Amino acid sequence: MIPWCAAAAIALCAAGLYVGFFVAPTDATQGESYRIIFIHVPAAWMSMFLYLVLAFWAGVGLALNTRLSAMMASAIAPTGAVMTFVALWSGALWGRPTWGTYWVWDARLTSELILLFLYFGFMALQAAIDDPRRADKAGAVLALVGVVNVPIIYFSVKWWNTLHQGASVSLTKAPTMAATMLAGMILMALAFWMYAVAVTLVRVRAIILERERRSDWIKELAPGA
Amino acid sequence: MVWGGWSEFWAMGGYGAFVWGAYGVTVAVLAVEVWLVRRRRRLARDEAARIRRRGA
Amino acid sequence: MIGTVAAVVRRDLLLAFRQRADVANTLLFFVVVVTMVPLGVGAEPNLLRAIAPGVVWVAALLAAILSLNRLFAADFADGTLEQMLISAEPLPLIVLGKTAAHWLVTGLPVTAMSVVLGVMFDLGAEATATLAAALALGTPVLSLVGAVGAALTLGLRGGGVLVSLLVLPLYVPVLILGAGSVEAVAAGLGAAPYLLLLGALALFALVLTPWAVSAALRISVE
Amino acid sequence: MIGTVAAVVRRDLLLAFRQRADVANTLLFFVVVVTMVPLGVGAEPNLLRAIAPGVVWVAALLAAILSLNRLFAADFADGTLEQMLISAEPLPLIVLGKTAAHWLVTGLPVTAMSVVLGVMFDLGAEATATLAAALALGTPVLSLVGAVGAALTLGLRGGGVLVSLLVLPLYVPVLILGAGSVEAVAAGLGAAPYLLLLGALALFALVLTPWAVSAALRISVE
Amino acid sequence: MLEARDLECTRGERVLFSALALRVEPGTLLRVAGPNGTGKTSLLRMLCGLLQPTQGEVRWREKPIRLLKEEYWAALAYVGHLNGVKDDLTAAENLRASAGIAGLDADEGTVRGALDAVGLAGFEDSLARFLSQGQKRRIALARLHLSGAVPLWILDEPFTALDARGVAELSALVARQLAGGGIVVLTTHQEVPVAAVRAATVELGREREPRS
Amino acid sequence: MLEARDLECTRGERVLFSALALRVEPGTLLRVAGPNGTGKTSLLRMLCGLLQPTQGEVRWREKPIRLLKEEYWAALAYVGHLNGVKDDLTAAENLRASAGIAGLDADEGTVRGALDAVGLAGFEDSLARFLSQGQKRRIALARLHLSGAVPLWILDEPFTALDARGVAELSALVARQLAGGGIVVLTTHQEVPVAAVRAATVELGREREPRS
Amino acid sequence: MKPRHKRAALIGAGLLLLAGAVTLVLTAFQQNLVFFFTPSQVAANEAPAGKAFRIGGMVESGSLERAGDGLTVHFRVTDTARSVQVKYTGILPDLFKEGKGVVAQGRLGPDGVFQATEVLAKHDENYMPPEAAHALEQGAKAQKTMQGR
Ligand code: HEM
Ligand SMILES: Nc1ncnc2c1ncn2[C@@H]1O[C@H](COP(=O)(O)OP(=O)(O)OP(=O)(O)O)[C@@H](O)[C@H]1O
Ligand SMILES: Nc1ncnc2c1ncn2[C@@H]1O[C@H](COP(=O)(O)OP(=O)(O)OP(=O)(O)O)[C@@H](O)[C@H]1O
Ligand SMILES: [Mg+2]
Ligand SMILES: [Mg+2]
Repeated sequence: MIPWCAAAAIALCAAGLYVGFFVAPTDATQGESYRIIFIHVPAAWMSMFLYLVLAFWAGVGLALNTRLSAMMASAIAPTGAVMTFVALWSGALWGRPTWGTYWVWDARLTSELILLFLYFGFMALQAAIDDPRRADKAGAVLALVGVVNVPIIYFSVKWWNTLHQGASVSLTKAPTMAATMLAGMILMALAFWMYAVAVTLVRVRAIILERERRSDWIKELAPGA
Repeated sequence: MVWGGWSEFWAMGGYGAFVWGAYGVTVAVLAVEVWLVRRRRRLARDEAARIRRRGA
Repeated sequence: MIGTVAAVVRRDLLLAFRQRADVANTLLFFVVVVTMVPLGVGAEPNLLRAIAPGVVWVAALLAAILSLNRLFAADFADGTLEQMLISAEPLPLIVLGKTAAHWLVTGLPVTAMSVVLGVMFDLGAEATATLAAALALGTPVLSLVGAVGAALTLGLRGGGVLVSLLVLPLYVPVLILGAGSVEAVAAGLGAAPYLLLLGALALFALVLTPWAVSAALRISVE
Repeated sequence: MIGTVAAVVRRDLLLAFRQRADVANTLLFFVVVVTMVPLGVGAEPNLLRAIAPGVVWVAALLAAILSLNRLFAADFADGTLEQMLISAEPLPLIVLGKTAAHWLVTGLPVTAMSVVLGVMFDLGAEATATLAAALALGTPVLSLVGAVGAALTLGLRGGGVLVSLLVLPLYVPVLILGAGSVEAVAAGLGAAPYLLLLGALALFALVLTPWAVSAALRISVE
Repeated sequence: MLEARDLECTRGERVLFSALALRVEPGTLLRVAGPNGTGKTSLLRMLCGLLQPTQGEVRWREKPIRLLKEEYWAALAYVGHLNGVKDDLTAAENLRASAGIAGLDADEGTVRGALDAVGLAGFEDSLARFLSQGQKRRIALARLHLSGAVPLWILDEPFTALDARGVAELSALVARQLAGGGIVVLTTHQEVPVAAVRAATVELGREREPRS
Repeated sequence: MLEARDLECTRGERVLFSALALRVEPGTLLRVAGPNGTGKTSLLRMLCGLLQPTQGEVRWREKPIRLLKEEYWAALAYVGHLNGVKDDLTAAENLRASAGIAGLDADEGTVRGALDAVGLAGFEDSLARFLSQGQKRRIALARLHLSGAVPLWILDEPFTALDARGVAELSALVARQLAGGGIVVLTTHQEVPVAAVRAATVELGREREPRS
Repeated sequence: MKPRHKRAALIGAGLLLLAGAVTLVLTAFQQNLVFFFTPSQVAANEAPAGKAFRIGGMVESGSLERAGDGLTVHFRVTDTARSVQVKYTGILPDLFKEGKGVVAQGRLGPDGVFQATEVLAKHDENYMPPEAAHALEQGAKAQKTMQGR
């Protein structure tokens, strides 16, 4: 499964970049700077989506006391943080040419920054606890508390009039975006998704090996892993 | 084809620094993550194998 | 049930009063921060008036964060916390009691003090009242959310920093709304939406955090 | 003798490193103060430049005061302090070691951080260097004088506040000299007299306070 | 009736004990014995529901305590290693606070009576800071006098720091609790000086050696 | 030779004891006995020079310890109620730190040897936080193994929290110290399991009743 | 009360409070809680007087004038209903164009001119190639207002 996802990520990424740079036209107002969209939006989407997945696994782990789901949660966090960082970084670099500033304290930007801190907090908390069982549970509580932030990020552009633009793509109305631009964006989003799955799975295997090295079944698994 | 040539491509209509700055850092960050995660898996696997050898 | 909350609040207040440190320290912290600011910035009234709400809010945040490690640490160290975990009363209630006591010795003095500060900085009656109201609604959120962080990091090595790292991002909305409300009034607008949102935050926190804290405590005390 | 000081410093640093809190807390404290100030006050560069030195010195003072109760309290509570009092080595030396460790985890990070802050707030090279130099000379005084307060109030009920009350008046000269030095540079005058006075204060404190602390500890532990 | 099934305890990476089963009927004294660091305290904390077993479960009157929660804790009094005594409160205030936390209501008379019973008459209004080690321990033990009707007592080294008379008094108290149909689980490194009709011992750490 | 003359101890407003005199020759075990709260710990702390007597003085080799100070303390090892063990240091680090504070220098081998001697082999690098009560106590007692040549030991309830083997080992250690011409002063509520050639007992709080 | 009933009571009380919280949030969103003010709000005196605030809208077509120093610009910000005169000295963002979104920070002078200290361009959610944009330009632009909510 991991090789497949990795291959898919690479292929989709190549296709997305091709469409993004060589097929999609220049934007009428932003010129070429809009091409940052092909990483900004996928990364922003993944940053929120991964947090939801993380919280889901954490909640399952807390409720059912299944170790594997807790490990999934821990495995997702670094990738989520990376995605959040990429969204912030690309957004800031995009904001300079379009808005005229790298950063403002508007609702969308602030809440995304908070998301990054939540990821960091989750990882720092787990790293600080020696006992893995306690680390899992404590992290889960934090992850669940932080979930409130995700809808705030998503709806912030609706609730407040922000500097950040509203949604170009939504389920309820037609995208306000040229088809080739949209295609590039979707391809890149799929690529980022595949990337996240691949990296997370590799990481979760590593975590399993680290945690369960003493139990018997892992010993059979180890050489072939 | 939307580009008149490579230099135009790299210039990105004058926004080269921003576009390539964003892409470059993204690629770098993802590459570092991949490297870290693979290293972690390798270390974990070696450790598990060592324990297995010692235990067996 | 109410009796339990009351008993816990009474106990914690008694302790705080005995150690006195807690209450007075928060106030002193304020006085220090606030009297030092004119020293550093220069005493231009307009400038001071402009930064006063921000300074007060930052100080409130710092006070809350810095007192968080005291919230459960002592009870953890001397075994009282274990007794709370095996109480016949619901743990969230006990947690609520402890958080209420924490607010009474940090948030309340800050709120009360803010009135004095508002007058000192010549904010005007309405802005001062808004500042106090915003603090009255916002500081409970600081205590409640902070309790989650404190419970999660209880007994951990990096405790102090971790708490800040966990709790600060969650404090940012309170800070923005709180400082925003005063600015809105100073700008001649109504503070109502800010205060409403702060109130909503407070209610949310009041309902949700005690459960989170309880779960975190059970995990941390294992 | 030097061995004892070194052993005590090493132990306290190890503890600080284990708890990590201590070192990182001070740094985080700065990051918090600094990021919160623009959040609360508004991010106008000129305004921020004007208040930067004040903010740094206030933060240094607060960091020192807030960490004072940690200086002897833990050792008192778990019995280590008793062992120090009956050591075959002179107590002032041990005290010096503990104070040095305290400075290393509070004063030194503050000093180092001030350089970064100076750059961030665009103070200019000379003012930044002066700020750092003043902090390097002033923060040891804060630790040494603070230790006297901490030792006197050890185990007392009102500890926290008392310490601040005892210590703050003694801190004021340091604050005035320290802030004065940066202002002198900003005004185009030399900072030398300020720095020389700060240095003199530091030497006085270095010689006199360890004895005072030792005496205070013996009384407090009875 | 307290019951444990197939209990396993893992601390860090070490398994302290596993497949431990026990069953304590009303009126029985259970002593948990074993050298230092073999998991006695850990077992007691599991029985209290403070520590989750990595395997197995603890049952009270045929129901898992994991589900009973407050209902179980209402039937339990636990005195741990740590006294749970605040230096800055007086003996009486300490006891009253403990009662409040436990959800008992204790009036002035009950509190004074309990302190009297553990030999702290005259010290009710001294700050715990100014009491000796043994006197602090007595404040913790006074909780047992408050919770008269509680059927299950779990005591971790209750005799620590007590003088000979204190030990005798506590023994008598335990014997009374047993006679009344209660259950007492305790650890102690000394010989248990309790005349119990029904007693049992769990021995931990028989074959185990510390592993690095 | 340790000597106390006309000692009086006042705590708060209560006189705990007065006109207490004692004289301990080399090779003697002195047990301080008495019920809880009668001043045993206070007496030991006076003998250490941690507490100033309100009357009288303590003398070591015919000189008042008030004047000897560091010279006296170099001849003294004290293990109090409190272990002086830091939760955030490992066992070995704790012991090394104690040595540093006491002004002894302990190399790696000595430290490991001392921990081994108190039965903590294998736990040298565990954080004290993760050790059991008895194991923490053993770290405190390991200090006695470091200070080999120290003639005077003052131990406040050293047997607390130790298991049977721990008690036996400590007793043997105390006996060795006595045999080597050392002096040991200790309190304990249990019977002292030390085979001492020369032993004495100070009984505190005979007639005293707690006064309010 | 049995523990189970207590738990139920607590949950009930919690739900009540949550409902209260939601009401408060909804009420808050009815009022205006803004990152910037529209020219209509400014005209209706809803914007702060004598204080710095942000104003948002579109740069009115044909209103842009550059002063002689090449840095100072005058333009009008409109939300189609009302408009406000703005003066700004400094570098404009690249996306600053007539007919496009803008957010300016500054304060309202006594003469009714908004003295901006910072001008940001606000982009809407439409992405399209220039040809398409051109085709749409005539009809759409007239109604297009700022993405206010
Ligand atoms: C640091 C600055 C920025 C941050 C933190 C940020 C954050 C985000 C987030 C979290 C999303 C996903 C939300 C959603 O799916 O509704 C998003 C979407 C988006 N952002 Fe940004 N952004 C930033 C700057 C920018 C800039 C400067 C632009 C362009 C002018 C931009 C354009 C977009 C677009 C087009 C979307 C996709 C909206 C959709 O179709 O749903 N962002 N941004
Ligand atoms: N919080 C913890 N985390 C990890 N390991 C722990 C923790 N607490 C105790 N341990 C380990 O568990 C073992 C058993 O501890 P426990 O306190 O249950 O022992 P005990 O039988 O009560 O010993 P004692 O007689 O000394 O009180 C110890 O060896 C200790 O190393
Ligand atoms: N710091 C203090 N201030 C005032 N009084 C104190 C202080 N410490 C102890 N006391 C009082 O002194 C008396 C003796 O205390 P001490 O600790 O010496 O008793 P002890 O004989 O060691 O008792 P135990 O067997 O319980 O350890 C106690 O009754 C206590 O009330
Ligand atoms: Mg134990
Ligand atoms: Mg004693």
